[in-house]
Amino acid sequence: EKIKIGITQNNVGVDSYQTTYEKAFKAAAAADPNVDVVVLDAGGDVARQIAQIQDLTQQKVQAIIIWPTNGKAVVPAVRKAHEAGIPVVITNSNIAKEGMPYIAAFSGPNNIEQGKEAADMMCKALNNKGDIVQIAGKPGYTTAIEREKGFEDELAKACPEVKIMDTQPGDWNREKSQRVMEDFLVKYPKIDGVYAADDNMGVGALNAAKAAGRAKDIKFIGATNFAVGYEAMAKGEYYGSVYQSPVDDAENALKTAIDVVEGKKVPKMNYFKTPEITQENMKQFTKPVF
Amino acid sequence: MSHSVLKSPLGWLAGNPIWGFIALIFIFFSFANPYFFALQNFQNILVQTSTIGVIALGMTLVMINGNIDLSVGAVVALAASLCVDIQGWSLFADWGNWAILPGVVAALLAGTALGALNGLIVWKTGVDAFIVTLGAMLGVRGLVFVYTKEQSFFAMNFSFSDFGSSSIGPIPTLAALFLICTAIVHFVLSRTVHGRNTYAVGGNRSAAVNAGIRVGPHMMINFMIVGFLAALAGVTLSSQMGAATPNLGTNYELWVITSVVLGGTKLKGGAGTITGTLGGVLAIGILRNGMNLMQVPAFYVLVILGSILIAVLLLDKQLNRKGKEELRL
Amino acid sequence: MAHSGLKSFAGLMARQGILVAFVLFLIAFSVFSDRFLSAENIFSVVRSSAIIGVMALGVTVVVIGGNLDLSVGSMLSFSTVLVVDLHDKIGPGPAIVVTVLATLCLGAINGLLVGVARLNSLIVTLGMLSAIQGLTLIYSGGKNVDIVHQDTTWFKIFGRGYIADIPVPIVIFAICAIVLHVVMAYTPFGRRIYATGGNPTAAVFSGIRRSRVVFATYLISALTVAIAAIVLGSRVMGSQNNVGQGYELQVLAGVILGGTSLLGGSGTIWKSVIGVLILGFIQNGLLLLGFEYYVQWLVTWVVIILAVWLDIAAKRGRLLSPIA
Amino acid sequence: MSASHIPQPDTPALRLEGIVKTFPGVRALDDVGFDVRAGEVHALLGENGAGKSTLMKVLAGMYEPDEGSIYIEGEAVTMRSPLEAKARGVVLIHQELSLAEEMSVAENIYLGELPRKSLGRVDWKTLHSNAQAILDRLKCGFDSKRQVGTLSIANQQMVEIARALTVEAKVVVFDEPTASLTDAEKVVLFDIINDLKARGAGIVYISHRMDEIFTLADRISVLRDGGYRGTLIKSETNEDEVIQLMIGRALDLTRRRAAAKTGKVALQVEGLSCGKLFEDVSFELREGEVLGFYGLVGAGRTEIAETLFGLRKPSAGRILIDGTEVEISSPADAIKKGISLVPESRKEQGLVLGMNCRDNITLPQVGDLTKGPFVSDGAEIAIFDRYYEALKIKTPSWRQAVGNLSGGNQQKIVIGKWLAMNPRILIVDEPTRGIDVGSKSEIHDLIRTLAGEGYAVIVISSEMPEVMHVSDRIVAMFHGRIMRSFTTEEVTEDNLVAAISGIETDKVA
Ligand SMILES: Nc1ncnc2c1ncn2[C@@H]1O[C@H](COP(=O)(O)OP(=O)(O)OP(=O)(O)O)[C@@H](O)[C@H]1O
Ligand SMILES: Nc1ncnc2c1ncn2[C@@H]1O[C@H](COP(=O)(O)OP(=O)(O)OP(=O)(O)O)[C@@H](O)[C@H]1O
Ligand SMILES: [Mg+2]
Ligand SMILES: [Mg+2]
Repeated sequence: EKIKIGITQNNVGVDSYQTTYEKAFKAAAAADPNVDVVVLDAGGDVARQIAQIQDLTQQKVQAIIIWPTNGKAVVPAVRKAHEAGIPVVITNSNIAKEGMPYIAAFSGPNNIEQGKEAADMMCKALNNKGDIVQIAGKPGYTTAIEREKGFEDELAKACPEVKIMDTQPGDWNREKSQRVMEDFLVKYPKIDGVYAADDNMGVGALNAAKAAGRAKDIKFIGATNFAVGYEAMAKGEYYGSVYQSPVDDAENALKTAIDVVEGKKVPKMNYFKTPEITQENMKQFTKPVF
Repeated sequence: MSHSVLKSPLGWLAGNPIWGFIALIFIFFSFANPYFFALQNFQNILVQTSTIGVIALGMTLVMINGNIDLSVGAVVALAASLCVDIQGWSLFADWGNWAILPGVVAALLAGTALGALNGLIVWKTGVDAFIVTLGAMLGVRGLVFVYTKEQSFFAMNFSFSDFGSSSIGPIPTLAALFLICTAIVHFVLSRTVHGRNTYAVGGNRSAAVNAGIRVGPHMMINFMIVGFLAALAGVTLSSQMGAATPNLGTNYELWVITSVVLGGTKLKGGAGTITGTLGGVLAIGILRNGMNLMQVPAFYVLVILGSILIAVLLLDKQLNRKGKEELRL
Repeated sequence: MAHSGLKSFAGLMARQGILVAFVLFLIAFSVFSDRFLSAENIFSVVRSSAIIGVMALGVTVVVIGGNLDLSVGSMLSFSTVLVVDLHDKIGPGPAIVVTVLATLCLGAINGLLVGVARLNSLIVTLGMLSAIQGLTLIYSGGKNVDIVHQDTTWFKIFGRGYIADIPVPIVIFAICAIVLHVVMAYTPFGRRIYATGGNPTAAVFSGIRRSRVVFATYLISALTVAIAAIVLGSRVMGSQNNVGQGYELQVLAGVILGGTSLLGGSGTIWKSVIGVLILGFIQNGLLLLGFEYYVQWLVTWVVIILAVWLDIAAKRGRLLSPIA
Repeated sequence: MSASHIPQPDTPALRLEGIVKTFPGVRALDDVGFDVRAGEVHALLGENGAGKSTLMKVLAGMYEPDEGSIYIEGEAVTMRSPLEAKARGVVLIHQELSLAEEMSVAENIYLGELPRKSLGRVDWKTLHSNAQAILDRLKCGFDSKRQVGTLSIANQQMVEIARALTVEAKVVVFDEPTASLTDAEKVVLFDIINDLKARGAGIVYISHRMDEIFTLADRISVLRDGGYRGTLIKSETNEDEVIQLMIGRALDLTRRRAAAKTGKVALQVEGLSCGKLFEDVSFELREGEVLGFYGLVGAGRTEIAETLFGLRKPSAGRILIDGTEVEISSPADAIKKGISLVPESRKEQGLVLGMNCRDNITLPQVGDLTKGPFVSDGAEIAIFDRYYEALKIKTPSWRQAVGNLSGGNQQKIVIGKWLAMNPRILIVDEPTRGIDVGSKSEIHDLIRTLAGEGYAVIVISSEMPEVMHVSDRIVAMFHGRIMRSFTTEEVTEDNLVAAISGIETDKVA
């Protein structure tokens, strides 16, 4: 008898990370002869995700993995799945703390922690002093909110003399971020650093600064290291990022879910490592495939 | 829509091809997937379509009027946020389950008020509804973000989300609510003076004006109805989720309009029925549910939905051709 | 005196309301931000408006012809992914050719369905929006695409180059606007588009081949998308599958601000340019003034309604609509 | 306004005083005033664009006058909306049809005042019985539950008229009600008008047809160029005097036209059918000849014209131009083969209302009026000017949107547009619908002149005097078939009526 596990993902195709995650997830499932998976995608829509959780319950899967489109909004749905006797594993970005009693485990990176790491890098890059701007993710999404919060809190604590002059959303979109940065460059004659909530947007900001001839004066720090970010780092144009492998993320989630179904003991918060990556230590990491 | 002329079943189907299409996909999914044909799945489909469905009822009125409302998705988000946030205010802390009430009332009032605002602008300025509500679609979403400060809300009181998943006998409460709304709006549209005037205003606005129908207030009422129903959808959606996010309802306007048009309502106005709209809503709901159950990859779902939309339109055109003698325009 | 001054102002509003609004708007913002009217900023705004602007030109043509095109956003995603992906595979020249052809094919599908099969354009292009989005994802497998040697390819001129100190995207935008303006205002073809949009039946009775005209408008719209995609791809040197998501509405907002009627048969290309620039400057101006980004949506709401209202109020000679 | 107001027995039902209404660039009404007594039919006459419809729209609350006052039964009133006008007992039957096509006949008749039951429900029973009663009074042969869009234009016009009978109207305005009615329906309409009159309503009757006016009216008021020119009493005047007042000169309507010199056969139609619309239609048309098509509305004449113009695909039969068989696949194709069609419905088929006058006139040939790749402004304006003068089109300039012209002037634009194509074969479908007497006789002259120049012309008309006046031969149609064809010598009113009613047949068409 095979174990049947369902997953509803956030928004496949919106960026390479999620696409690679899905591929890795399917590959990992195919490699295990004992599991059968139902792979769904919420397309970024909370309501659709909740419908999918209902559909998965309807199909009587043995565990549901959820990549929340929104950490708060899925809590009641998670509770219901929990009450229906189906264990829930949250992947990639965590749900709000009110939902914690209803989940079997969380598997993924720590986005708040990532924001902190980025803040620490920023302090170091600027020698604890300077004026920076922030390009956030798509408004209203948990990952965006958590990274922003982690970054801002840590920055205020670690190096209060680094000031965030402005924050605007880049919607996880390189072109949008490029436009935002162009406006920043006009508005602020002096920008010492840019924090972007992912490398895709970070490189967009870098593009804009290069076009304005100001890239040399600015430190760029991103998150979720993308191939473009890795390359820019190799060229010395990009200061650093946070390394996060979607393959680790996916495999970790599947393994956690299997363990839960098989009744093994799993830690509730099952973080995988997301180390800092900078120009100095990048040799230790393979170039991301996405 | 001559209500008196009896049509043969086949003639009826030609006028409402969407129900034929529903039968087709229903049979297809029943055979193609073991989980499809199950009472609980039908309940799921009804609950899942109820959100889009409730809005589509109001949208049918507005579209028969010859107008359109693109702001409904944003109104859903605003209503959901208000509803979930307000019931958590400390002011109502000792109201128990009654604390939900002020949230719901505020949400419905806000939706109706925004509908009234849209209607008033369309009426007084004479600017096309598409433009007015395109603006409102951006603006109301802005309001949502101003109000929520980008935060999601989540209902501490689980009886709110329990309501969302409760049932009345075999019928889920939300589905029942949707069906009741459908019956009411159907009654209004087909039996009441306001409903018949809705056709008149959409069919020939200047004729309606000349006949002394107060077209402005009339259109405003329909905008208020769709605003109210969009807010209601926001409330039910948030009770399904027990939460609200500022991004809720994105693109709903597109799905709502799509279902209404699939149901045979003319974009130009003057023609359309609630039964047709119900068909359009169900068709999309069944398709989505069926494809989910069959695990059609997300990328292909987009292509399939898009193609089906166009295919139904083509089918409708074929069925309603007047024959070879038609003018070649 | 004051009265006649007021009258002539009303007359000016009636004819060029949008232009007047635009100038007033620029003045208002420049009072609050000294950087607003700097050459640097103006270039920056126009350059970043160029992509939406070029598409707005094509959509204006479609709307004048009496139809809508909501598929331009996802078509932009498709074309950008295609041109960027092919750039490294077959070289920039062939990539551009293939992309233009492929985009024209998508436009042709729109054109066939709306022009020849006479299906409703709102729904057809809505369906295409979804289908093309899926197509893009299937093509790319959901991954971002990037150009590897960004600094050495000549492809970079479209988005990053300058001609006589003017950014190339602006030059491309201007050329497209002039060409389409001339086509619409001074050629028989343009006249036929206006006639078809104004009254399709009368157009057919006048010997105009309506199907061809509508078909052609969608080809034009697709062509502008392809041009926008090349600029975008070159500007970003990479693409995401959803890069154009939601652009259709911004494009449409620009077209509407320019006073083009959604009923078809009326509108002007150069006014759409102004419409798009207004949106660009709102976004930029509010950012310079330090507002939250969502305030920009609220302002856009008010501006769209006010601008269109004033436009039609001036035309009908009274502020409020006569509807009871 | 005063509460103590007591209606005087001899106060007019309606009095208009010093009405002024201007549109941008046009003074449509300039100090117009006259009165209409209760129980009188008051005809309102004037050239196209004289301001008749505008005046009536002011009366019905659709336009706000710049100056002037309106008195109903001696009481000064302001009409701010159609609703208010209706409440004061003023009913206007529009020149242009104004119906909701998807709705039933009954709902259209009672539009805006559907009978109610509890819960805001429509009282269908009352609605249909009342509506049916009105339809019966109008001798309409269709059911009140019928969808309006499925009715013929003539029957739709009857629905429009039926609306006037729903209220006890004090003033009823008919704006060219007979433009698309058949003779039989006209008789019914006149009965109704006389009935209304007997009940004490004041009637304003606008028409361009002298015979109707002289049958119906008690008094006749004339407008010219937006100004009031005087009121004549029917019994004390005659057509010549009225026309003199209306157009400022005399008009010879009895003039006999020169006999046609016909040339070779330009168009030959053999056994043409299009489904059930018309069947087995054969005729030939020579150069220099005017062929009239007469028949009841719905007889299928328009459909024949549309088929010849490439708008319908024939199901059988052949069309020959200059002796060679042709297939006409589209209007563009027809135009290439030298055919022009002045269509039946100017608003739907003839004009792009939002476009200016010049662009409308040159639309079919804009592709040829080029200098290099661009449209030549000069060539276009030259064409506009030619027809502006030839047809005496009344417009402030060529820049005016066609939609702002009066009905008759719109029709002239359509005619000009097709004359400008210099066609070999010219088909005109109801060419003078809504055209004033002066222009009408000019258009008739024009048709004759064109024939004299060697054009082959088909005139479709529902007006017997018109067909008889301009045609060399007349084809009578009934139910999609040609019943008989007449030469000018043979034709009389009686045998023509007999033929189009299907009584008299003659297969040798
Ligand atoms: N909305 C409008 N805008 C501008 N001009 C108008 C408008 N309506 C009417 N006119 C002008 O007012 C004048 C009077 O028009 P009106 O329709 O009253 O003529 P009419 O006497 O009814 O003519 P017809 O016999 O052709 O129906 C015309 O010159 C017309 O062009
Ligand atoms: N009694 C009827 N019922 C339904 N449709 C009708 C009826 N009479 C006419 N029609 C249709 O209405 C349209 C316009 O009608 P209209 O009265 O002008 O007839 P027509 O065929 O043009 O007449 P004619 O050939 O005599 O000019 C035509 O398409 C005709 O087929
Ligand atoms: Mg008139
Ligand atoms: Mg006819």
